[in-house]
Amino acid sequence: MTEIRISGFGGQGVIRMGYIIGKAASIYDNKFATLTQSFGPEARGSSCSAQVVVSEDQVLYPYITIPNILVAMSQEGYSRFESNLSEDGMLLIDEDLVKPNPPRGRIKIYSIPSARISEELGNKIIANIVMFGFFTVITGLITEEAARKAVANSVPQRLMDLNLKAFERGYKYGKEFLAKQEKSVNV
Amino acid sequence: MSETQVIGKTPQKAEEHPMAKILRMDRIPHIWCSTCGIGTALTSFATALEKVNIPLDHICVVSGIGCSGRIAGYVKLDSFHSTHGRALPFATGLKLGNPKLKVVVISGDGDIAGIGGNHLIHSARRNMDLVVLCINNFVYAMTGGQTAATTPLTAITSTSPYGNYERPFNLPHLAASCGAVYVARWTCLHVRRLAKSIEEAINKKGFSFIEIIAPCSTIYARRNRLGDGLDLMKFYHDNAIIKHGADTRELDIGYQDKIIVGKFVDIERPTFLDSLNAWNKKVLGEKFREYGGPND
Amino acid sequence: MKANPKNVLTGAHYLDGDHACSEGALAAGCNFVAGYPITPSTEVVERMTERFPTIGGIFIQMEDELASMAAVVGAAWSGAKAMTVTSGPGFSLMMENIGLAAMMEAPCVIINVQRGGPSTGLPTLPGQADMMQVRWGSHGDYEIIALSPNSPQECFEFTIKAFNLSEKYRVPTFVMSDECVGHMTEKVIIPPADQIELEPRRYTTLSPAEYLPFKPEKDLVPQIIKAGDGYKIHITGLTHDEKGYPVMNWQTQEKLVRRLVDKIRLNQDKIVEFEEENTGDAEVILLSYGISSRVAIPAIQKARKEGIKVGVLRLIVVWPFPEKRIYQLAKKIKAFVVPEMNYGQIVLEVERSAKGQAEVYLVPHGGGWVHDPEDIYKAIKEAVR
Amino acid sequence: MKFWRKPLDADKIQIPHGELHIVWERCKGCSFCVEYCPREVLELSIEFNSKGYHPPVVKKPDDCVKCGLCEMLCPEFAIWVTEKEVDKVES
Repeated sequence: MTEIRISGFGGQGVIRMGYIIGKAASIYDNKFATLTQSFGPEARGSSCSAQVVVSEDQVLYPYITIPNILVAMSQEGYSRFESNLSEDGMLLIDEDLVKPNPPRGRIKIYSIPSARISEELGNKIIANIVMFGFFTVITGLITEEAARKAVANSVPQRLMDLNLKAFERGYKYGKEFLAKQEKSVNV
Repeated sequence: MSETQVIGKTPQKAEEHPMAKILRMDRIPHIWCSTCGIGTALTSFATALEKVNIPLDHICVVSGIGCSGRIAGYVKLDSFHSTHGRALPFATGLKLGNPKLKVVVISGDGDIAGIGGNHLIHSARRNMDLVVLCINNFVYAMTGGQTAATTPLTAITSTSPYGNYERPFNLPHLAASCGAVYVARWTCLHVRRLAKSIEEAINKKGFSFIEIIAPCSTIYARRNRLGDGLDLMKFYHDNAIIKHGADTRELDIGYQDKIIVGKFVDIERPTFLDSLNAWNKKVLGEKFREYGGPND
Repeated sequence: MKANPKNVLTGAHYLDGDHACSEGALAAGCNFVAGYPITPSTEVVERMTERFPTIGGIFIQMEDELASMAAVVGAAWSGAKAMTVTSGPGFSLMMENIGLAAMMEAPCVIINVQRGGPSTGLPTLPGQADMMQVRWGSHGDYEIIALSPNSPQECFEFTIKAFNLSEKYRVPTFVMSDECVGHMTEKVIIPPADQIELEPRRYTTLSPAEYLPFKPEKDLVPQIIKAGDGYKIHITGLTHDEKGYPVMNWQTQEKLVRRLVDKIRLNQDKIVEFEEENTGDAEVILLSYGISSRVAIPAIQKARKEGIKVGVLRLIVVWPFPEKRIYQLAKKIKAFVVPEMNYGQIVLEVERSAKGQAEVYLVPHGGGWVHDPEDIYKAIKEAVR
Repeated sequence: MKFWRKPLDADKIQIPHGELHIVWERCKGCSFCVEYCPREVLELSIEFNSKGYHPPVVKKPDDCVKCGLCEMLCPEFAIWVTEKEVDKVES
């Protein structure tokens, strides 16, 4: 069972990213995935978060307890939720928006300039999809095929190309990130 | 018919009242007091129904609660006696559930302007295709004559024993300013004009509002020492001024003051359903599927 | 009667509980919704407004919840399959006209996505504290049917069930969801239309001259007509005879209200539905409903691992209450453990039904979050000690 | 009916004659019909009906022209008028 929290500020597509992770896992990878989200003023103002539990079996307890993966797309989202991340968890951050402290325990940090990439692609609103492409590679939680299908089937038709492009950029960045890391380990 | 009918003083063989096809004669005599005006208003409604172009099977009556609310029980139509103040939303559901129906709401001032005031303003705003006959007797009569949202200033009621100090609603103005497409006011004495107005309102599409001033002898007239229902009818005779097209801002009713009656508003505006269908057709084109009723 | 394919979104979808309720309603043939926005239920009507225009149906946003419920009763009587959706404060406002629906025997469905209360309480967080209000909230005597889902899949399925039960018994029927289930997104599998069985409305075959709107059939449920069919009926919220005319005396009250109550009570074996597991040799039975029945499973698994014999009775239909089955089980076991997100509602019914034959332990939770399975586990241990 | 001077279209004028029907026991004695009959055809009976009201009686049956106002004003559906015969105008 994997518990994931995605945090950021309103308008970054945090909830949508949680939705796409859950959809990829449950609909296209045939696992079980339960998405819950924080509602209320917090979803409209500064920070918001989505929680996904992905499991081989039915998810009984719907909320996350100690997440294995934290995706932080804002400094506030990082500060608020980092302490709750599992000691051997993965931390995925937007490197321009989040300045992390030195990692605790065996936590590994993976960073991507998702906002910058989305701006390069001409639309800020797809930072979440860039991050999702990155997430797909880094976590290996969902298959590449499921991830692509989930993106394609979760965005409006007119924005599909843009979103798939964003996914590819994030995905490619993730591959390169891992290759670089491997290299540095090998050296 | 077991009752004796009299012509002159000579009993004759029974015949039925010409309104019998619209009234539930098995429930007459009704519960209203002697000289109450609600029965007269009902006769005007029945008279209008004889002339409208809509089959009686498609005309429904919805009432709320109270003396006027009992009208639903006396009409031989699909009729619904709902909860206090909720006649308009009930009628809204009935109408939208089957748009072929013509739904007439007949209820009192307490029901429509008091507890149901919010529904009145919103039904008018939406231009829901309904006819509202609001029988105004200036008090909550069935509960014993408490102050209503229509009680004229200084009038005595059971909850304003020293006289009413709350400003009452000017109902035609309220309905018109909220968007009603047909607004009229008559008294129970103006039976023919009232029947004509009801006929026009039923034949019209959209939110029609007719205020009917009715004598309440047992409660309102007695407590204010105004005599009985006949005295109130005489008062209407002497004090009602017919002024079609009058500015609705000038239709306040003062205690024992002139009452301006007439047809004040008769305009065209798309109804709730017209707007819903037109807009969806425009936006969704071929994909839009209009709801036609329960057999859809 | 099978569902109409045009209404059914067959396939696997990733939906939250509220949207799954909408799809359930559409599959059931719902074509009229009146509602007023209230968190956390609003997503249900939002989806209806998106879907209705392309499949034929009307949504109207009323001015308040009193109006919404009144409109639903009106629409039911003009032949629509009508529904409204609300939560906490809105549910309280609907109570008077829920009584009207019971009295007028209008088939209709009300979805309550429960939140923490009283008053405005916790708009964005769950609760299960309307379970007694749904049963007793309107004035006077009447019976209703209520179901409680614990997943988006069940939100879909139970909404269809609710429509079917409301048609069969001509009674307002409730889906008692909660914020957790309503805002939880999971896979929902919607079967093809020909696999969805619907209960047809019980329209009369009698002529207007023969028809009496409140004359019951054998199962105590009368046949219905719809306004505009030429039957010229009178329907009132007052106590009425079989003709529908108001009659103000105790004999008519006795006949009518007893039937309104008995049509559910005497048919309860057909209505009641629950899941039962390992009750054969159970020492203790975990009895729950809705989201609590789901978060209790880890606790049950843990207790079983330790050799505690835990059975499960999970209510699908909460009202009418399965009192007979609970009494039978009470005679064989030590205790019932009842976790619910309130300070004791359904547990009172369990106590009543057990008639002193077994201990009954409440695991209360004030709402705002779901139970910690650990607390339920502790209660199970306590109960077998 | 007699005119002082015969109208030009006298042969076309038809004045209907009404026949009044009164449901004695249904009446609640409001006297609207008596008060507003334009030809004063009705008067209140001195007798009571079983509810204690004085229903109207027809005082001048020949004068009723079937205008129907009594029927419309009656809150009790207790009085109505049917057509009896039509008079031709005489000079």
